[in-house]
Amino acid sequence: MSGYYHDVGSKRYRFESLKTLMACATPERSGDQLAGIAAPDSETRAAAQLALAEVPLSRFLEEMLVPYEDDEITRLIIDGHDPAAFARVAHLSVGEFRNYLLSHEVDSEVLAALSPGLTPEMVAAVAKIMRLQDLVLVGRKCRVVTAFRNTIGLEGRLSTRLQPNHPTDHPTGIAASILDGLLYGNGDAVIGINPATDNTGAVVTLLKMLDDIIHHYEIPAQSCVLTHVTTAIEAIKRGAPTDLVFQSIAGTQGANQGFGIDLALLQEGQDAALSLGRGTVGNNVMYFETGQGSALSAGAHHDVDQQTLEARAYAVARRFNPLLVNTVVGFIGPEYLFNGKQIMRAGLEDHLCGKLLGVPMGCDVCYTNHAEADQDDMDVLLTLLGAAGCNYVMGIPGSDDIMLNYQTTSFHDALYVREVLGLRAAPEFETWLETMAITDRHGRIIVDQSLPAPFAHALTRAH
Amino acid sequence: MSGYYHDVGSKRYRFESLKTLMACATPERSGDQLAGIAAPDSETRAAAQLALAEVPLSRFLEEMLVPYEDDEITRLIIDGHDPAAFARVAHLSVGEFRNYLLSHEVDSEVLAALSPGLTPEMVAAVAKIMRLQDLVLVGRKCRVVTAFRNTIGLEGRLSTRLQPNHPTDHPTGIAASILDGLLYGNGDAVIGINPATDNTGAVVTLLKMLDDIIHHYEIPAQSCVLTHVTTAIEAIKRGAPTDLVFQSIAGTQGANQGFGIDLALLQEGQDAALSLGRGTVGNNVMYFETGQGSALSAGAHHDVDQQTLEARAYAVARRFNPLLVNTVVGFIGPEYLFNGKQIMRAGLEDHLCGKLLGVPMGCDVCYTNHAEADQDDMDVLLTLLGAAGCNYVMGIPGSDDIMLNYQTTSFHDALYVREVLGLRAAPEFETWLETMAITDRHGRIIVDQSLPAPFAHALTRAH
Amino acid sequence: MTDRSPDPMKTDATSVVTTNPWRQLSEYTDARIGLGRAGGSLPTAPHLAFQLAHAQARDAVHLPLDTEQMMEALESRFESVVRLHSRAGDRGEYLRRPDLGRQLNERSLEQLESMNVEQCDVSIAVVDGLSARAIHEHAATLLDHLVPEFEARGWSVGPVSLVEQGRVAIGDPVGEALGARMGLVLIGERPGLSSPDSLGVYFTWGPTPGRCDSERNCISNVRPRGQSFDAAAKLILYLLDEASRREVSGVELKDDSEVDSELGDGSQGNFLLPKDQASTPE
Amino acid sequence: MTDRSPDPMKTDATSVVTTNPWRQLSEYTDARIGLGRAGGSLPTAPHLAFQLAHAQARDAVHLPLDTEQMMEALESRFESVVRLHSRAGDRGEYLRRPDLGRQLNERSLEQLESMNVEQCDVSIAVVDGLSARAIHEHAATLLDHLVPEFEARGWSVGPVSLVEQGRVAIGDPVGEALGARMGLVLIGERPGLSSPDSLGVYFTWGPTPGRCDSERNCISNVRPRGQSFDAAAKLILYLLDEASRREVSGVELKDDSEVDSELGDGSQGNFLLPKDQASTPE
Ligand code: B12
Ligand code: B12
Repeated sequence: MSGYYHDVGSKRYRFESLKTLMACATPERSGDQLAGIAAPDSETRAAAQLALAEVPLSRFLEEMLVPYEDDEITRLIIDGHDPAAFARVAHLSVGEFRNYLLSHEVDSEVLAALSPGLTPEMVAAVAKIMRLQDLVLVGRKCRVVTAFRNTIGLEGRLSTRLQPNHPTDHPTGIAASILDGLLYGNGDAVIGINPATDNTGAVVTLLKMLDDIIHHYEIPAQSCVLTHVTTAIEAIKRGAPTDLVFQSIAGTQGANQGFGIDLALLQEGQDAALSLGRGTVGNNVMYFETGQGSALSAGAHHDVDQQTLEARAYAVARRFNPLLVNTVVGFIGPEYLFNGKQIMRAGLEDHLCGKLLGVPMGCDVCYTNHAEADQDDMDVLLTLLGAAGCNYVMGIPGSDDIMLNYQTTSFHDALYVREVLGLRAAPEFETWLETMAITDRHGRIIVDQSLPAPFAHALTRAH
Repeated sequence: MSGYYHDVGSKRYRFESLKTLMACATPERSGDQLAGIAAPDSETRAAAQLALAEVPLSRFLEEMLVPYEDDEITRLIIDGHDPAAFARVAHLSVGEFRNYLLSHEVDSEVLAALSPGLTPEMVAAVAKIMRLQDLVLVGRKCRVVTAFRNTIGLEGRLSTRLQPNHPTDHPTGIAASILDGLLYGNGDAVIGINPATDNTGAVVTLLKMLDDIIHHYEIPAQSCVLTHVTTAIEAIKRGAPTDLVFQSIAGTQGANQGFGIDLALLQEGQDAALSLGRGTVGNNVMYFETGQGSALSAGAHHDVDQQTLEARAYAVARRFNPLLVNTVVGFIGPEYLFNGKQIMRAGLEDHLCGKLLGVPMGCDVCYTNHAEADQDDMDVLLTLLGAAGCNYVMGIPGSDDIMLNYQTTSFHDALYVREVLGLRAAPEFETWLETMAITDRHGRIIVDQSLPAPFAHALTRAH
Repeated sequence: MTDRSPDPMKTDATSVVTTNPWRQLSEYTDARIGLGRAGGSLPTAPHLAFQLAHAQARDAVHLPLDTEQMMEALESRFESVVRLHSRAGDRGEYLRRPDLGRQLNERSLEQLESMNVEQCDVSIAVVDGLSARAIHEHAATLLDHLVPEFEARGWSVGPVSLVEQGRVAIGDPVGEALGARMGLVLIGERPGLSSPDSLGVYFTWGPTPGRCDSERNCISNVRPRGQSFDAAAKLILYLLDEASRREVSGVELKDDSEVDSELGDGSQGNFLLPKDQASTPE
Repeated sequence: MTDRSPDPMKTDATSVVTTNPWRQLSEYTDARIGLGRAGGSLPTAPHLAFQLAHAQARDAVHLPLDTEQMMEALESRFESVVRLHSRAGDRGEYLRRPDLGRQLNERSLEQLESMNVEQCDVSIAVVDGLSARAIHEHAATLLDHLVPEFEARGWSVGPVSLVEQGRVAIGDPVGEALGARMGLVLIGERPGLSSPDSLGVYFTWGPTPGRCDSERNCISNVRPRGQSFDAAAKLILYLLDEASRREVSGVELKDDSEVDSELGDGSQGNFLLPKDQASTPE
């Protein structure tokens, strides 16, 4: 049988399979500990990283971590692999690949050309042996640009999803949060509601409401109701004005089963959305969310570490040319990412892996109240993601999602990171913000007591 | 007696003095726990922050945290306070002061004019109620520019101290590290050796060697041997070519006594250095290092929290118009800053407090092997400090100080943060780097197998 | 500042804070809207209010289930109530080991077996989950809305279980041991910053260990400032009725009940749109 | 890659890494110079070597003092050896509570008292500090360089203490209990990435609790790849001789000994300067 090892002094560390090696090479993470596959101590981890650095990238095309026969995502990855694109790096080991990615010669174009040749396992492997600064440096070289009613992911831009959730899907409550977000310059990635219920009629109502708002204010942005893909398909059948179809996805067939989906169903969702032809500047119609730990949570992780499985979810995503993909990195809880430190690293790994695979990555910079994390940790991750060229983050009133019960980035947070790193909103949306006198030409908010006329008018209707 | 309180529901949190209130309002920190003055739980901490936000800034001129009678630093702070400069914010509470600092109207000029009116306790207080993003946002608005043989602290610049330490002060070993650093574009803040011994003769030899190197290669930079100020004074007496006089300083008279210094001795040091008139573009001749925990370590902390005492050290520093001041933030160990999270926050607090007080802050982004921290944590702090406009960081071969036994930022790290945030070296040094063909005009290192002539030549002498 | 009472909003009274006129809309939502800004940043008062809320929410996670009070409340309502425990020993283990929170410990399994319940229509598990407060405050009320309706339908309700340190899937072994056709779990959702008391209800047709989440339905955010007990109860009954008919639950059982009145009510509808354009249900 | 032996430097063999010709200078220093670069970043091989070294250095902090071996080594050299312990119970407490590491526990105080040593010239404390390895590997050797010289000067050497979980200042109560004129502490310095075995020596005139660090002198980095035992011993003797004469230690007792030969030797001097300009001591 094949095996991997590294000698430290007189001690030989052995790893029986690529899957074990990958798990042991992963920086400390509660989810892998929960799965019983994490490195037992830091010397073992360092040895695994040294051994992993020696593994040729081509090895990942030979030794599957999740069996080809059992898993449609493995089949998607292998059958869809582009050997021509891969040729450029086919001779490299994981360690050499890291050097290659960091070298000045490798720029956005090179990386874009390379991406069809990369598999999730390869990018997961190289991320494991990277420091945070590497994740940032390489991440910012990747550009994945998508478009629907505006253009997302351009260099020097950072968009936000306006997330106006409400525990009863109350229209006035939702509208209040939308107003708040728009007047704080948020919403260019999408105005996206997580509905509290799974009721199809309610979903249709919300879709109609968002569509009306976008058209009434002529906002160059798209909307989404983040319901299950089956509900979205049903809503489209009922004639709901649907911009984007949403779905949570994971990196194994089994985990997706747990979500009640498979590739065929996602295809159906994409076809349904495309059939409406609602995009103006582009036709990326899918919105996916992911997050380390979901496969293990569904008991469908095949003893593969959660970071690798997360990268596999991006292979699912890229199949459907999504407008938006984001890792909801601290969303589930401490059983998968214990504290701020683990959340930060996971967020940056996910961003890099998604981008290398050609996926338009955003990140829900977030945490729950049962995790060991706080606002300071979020400031760190947000700043680093901004530096890493992340496509978008969430925006919510005062960081508090009153329906999903977790904390994510606020509208103000987006202003912070744009200010500090000189980032701007999507170009079409930026123009709208200026026209509406919400921001000045530096992108700073200028709204004060007297609101832009259409919104001032709206406010009078609230009573 | 006076007192402070905040009500949470039906519970009243009481804080008997400003000093208790300040300690309880400090984010979790092992040093304050060691001192027995930290908030017992997070609700108490939040209550203390709410109460502290209500305290008028002027209160800090009335209620001393360290008694005026007992402590020459308190006297320095109070006697040197500039009421005219303070007038602008005299009516504000700590919480309002935070808002003021964040407002768009308050820019570099306003802050520079304000600084003589601020006391360490005021800036420590406002830092306590700030999130990391606030520390970054306000930090980057402050500009403290100093000069000797080059200009440090200009906007968009980040300098480095080249730190070529060696456990026996071996000249060849030290020279090897200097070569390494220069060819990686480091050293504009200072080429500064911590000598392993305290021997005056050795210190003189090292000073002469650094002076020779700087003149031979015409490097627009300054040198320093970080010995005790008394040794430096003695060396100057013996005619050693001394650019900067170094000293570790702390925030109480007692702690400085533990370091074997007082204000008079520092004055003597500054006078000695100034007498040499060696600066070309400026005459800032002092180099100070500080770090949270040193006062407690000396048992001279007066039950004041370590972040406040650290800010008081900057009051000592600003008295002597230093070229460089840096907080050696993770240097001492886990008893004062337990893990990466505490180190990060302390680094950003210190940077902000120093800058607000008008001190040219750098930061030794570092950790020891007995702390819970790693390279990822350093990447975070380095990136955030870069965003916050920090004047300089350390640069050492491969992050490993083989004499002081700790890890700080490497030469490569400086390249990372310059690349990602578009920062550049001090202008005079930047020109030198380009002239020597060490960097291209984007500041990227271009040195490969063939070295710049003078250094290629030197290398032949090494054998 | 000697002993004077602090007023949290006072901090922002100064001119450097830009307030937001739409703050008034907060009567329609608990979302933290209209907080104003200092530059582009959160002003001090809402920032510190957040810090306090976070400290409190973290405490809420660790509040233990008051089993005495809850046993009393349940026993006063139901003939047969049983107190169970997952395999997760304490809160620390519970947080790190959700797998253990999904299984009953030995003793609990024995207890259930010793009850000798061959079968029943509905098994009900009341589970602390991540918020004991949700259980303390809302579980009994919701059951009062539900159980009479179950009985009206002639369904037999198994012994009611009160489970400590449990996850959603713990309803599966409970339901199986009681031979239940349908399993209902009332569980404390993770506490939010503004909602420490949110109750989730999960419904599974044919509960048995191994069921996955796509085979369940969920009614979430049940609490006074979220889904009302009335609306939640209606929806649960709708789902159970449909499930009884079609013998499935989960993604195959879509919620196609009439939309809850709140959403469809044009009069309190969406002020962002002119009245004639305000959304109404299809 | 089935079972082939990995070569750590091979990773960088590819053209994307720029190597540094001055790497050869690493024969003069353990500093991590000439590591090369990938773009502007650390190449994979030195990056991962660092990660491994960090894992090992962290372990070094937690390596316990081998008291048996050390007691043997000391007892074979000295008449009177005593095993003491600070007030810090274990490593976790030691790391968080330096105050406890500066004090002797009750038992240790009693032990010292029961020895009935009225006074002595030099008290010697061998203390684990942050690196037991430094003590295991170098303490005895350094003492072999020192003690004969002390005896040659006619100084009485008190019982030698071996102290667990101690800090530098623990030499003060030890010295006081033994009525020592001069206190010497040999202590494990915090382990560096490339120096897990560094010994520090601290000298205090008139050791007694309450002394501050400015009243001590320090000789640091004593280890084979740092200050040689010989050089360190010479310096220590210089300081003790001067102290005996002037009755002080610390900042008032400057090290004005002849510069250690290494520094002054022009021949192996500084290659950065032309030979005629190479630094020589004043
Ligand atoms: C955490 C969470 C998740 C996690 C669950 C993983 C995990 N290990 O915790 C992830 C991110 C994977 C997730 C995914 C989805 N979720 Co979810 N989730 C939540 C959340 C925020 C908290 C749940 C909680 O506190 N549970 C209590 C703890 C103590 O129990 P637990 O055993 O640890 O948690 C289990 C359940 O929460 C369950 N679960 C999570 N989501 C859902 C959704 C459904 C429909 C079901 C049946 C079960 C389920 O998964 C966990 C593991 O078994 C709730 C919102 C809320 N306020 O409650 C939404 C919520 C329950 N989820 C929701 C939805 C829609 C989904 C998705 C269907 C989204 C999609 N389009 O794909 C998917 C699919 C879930 C599935 N497996 O079938 C809705 C349900 C709406 C409804 N009334 O049906 C909610 C209310 C949020 C919302 N409005 O969007 N979710
Ligand atoms: C940590 C440290 C400090 C910390 C000490 C605080 C603390 N709580 O640990 C701080 C940053 C405050 C510090 C300050 C200084 N230090 Co110092 N420090 C060290 C370091 C890196 C590690 C020491 C160690 O591991 N000790 C072992 C642990 C187990 O013992 P401990 O009881 O926890 O530590 C005590 C001693 O380390 C002592 N201490 C620390 N530095 C010094 C310096 C002198 C001269 C003395 C007598 C004692 C002393 O302070 C600690 C608390 O009591 C060493 C380098 C090394 N490789 O050892 C330099 C080192 C000992 N320090 C040195 C110097 C020069 C200084 C300063 C004099 C610098 C200055 N110009 O002001 C000041 C003053 C110190 C004083 N109090 O008098 C030199 C000593 C050179 C020499 N041969 O005399 C060293 C060798 C490094 C160097 N070459 O620059 N230092």
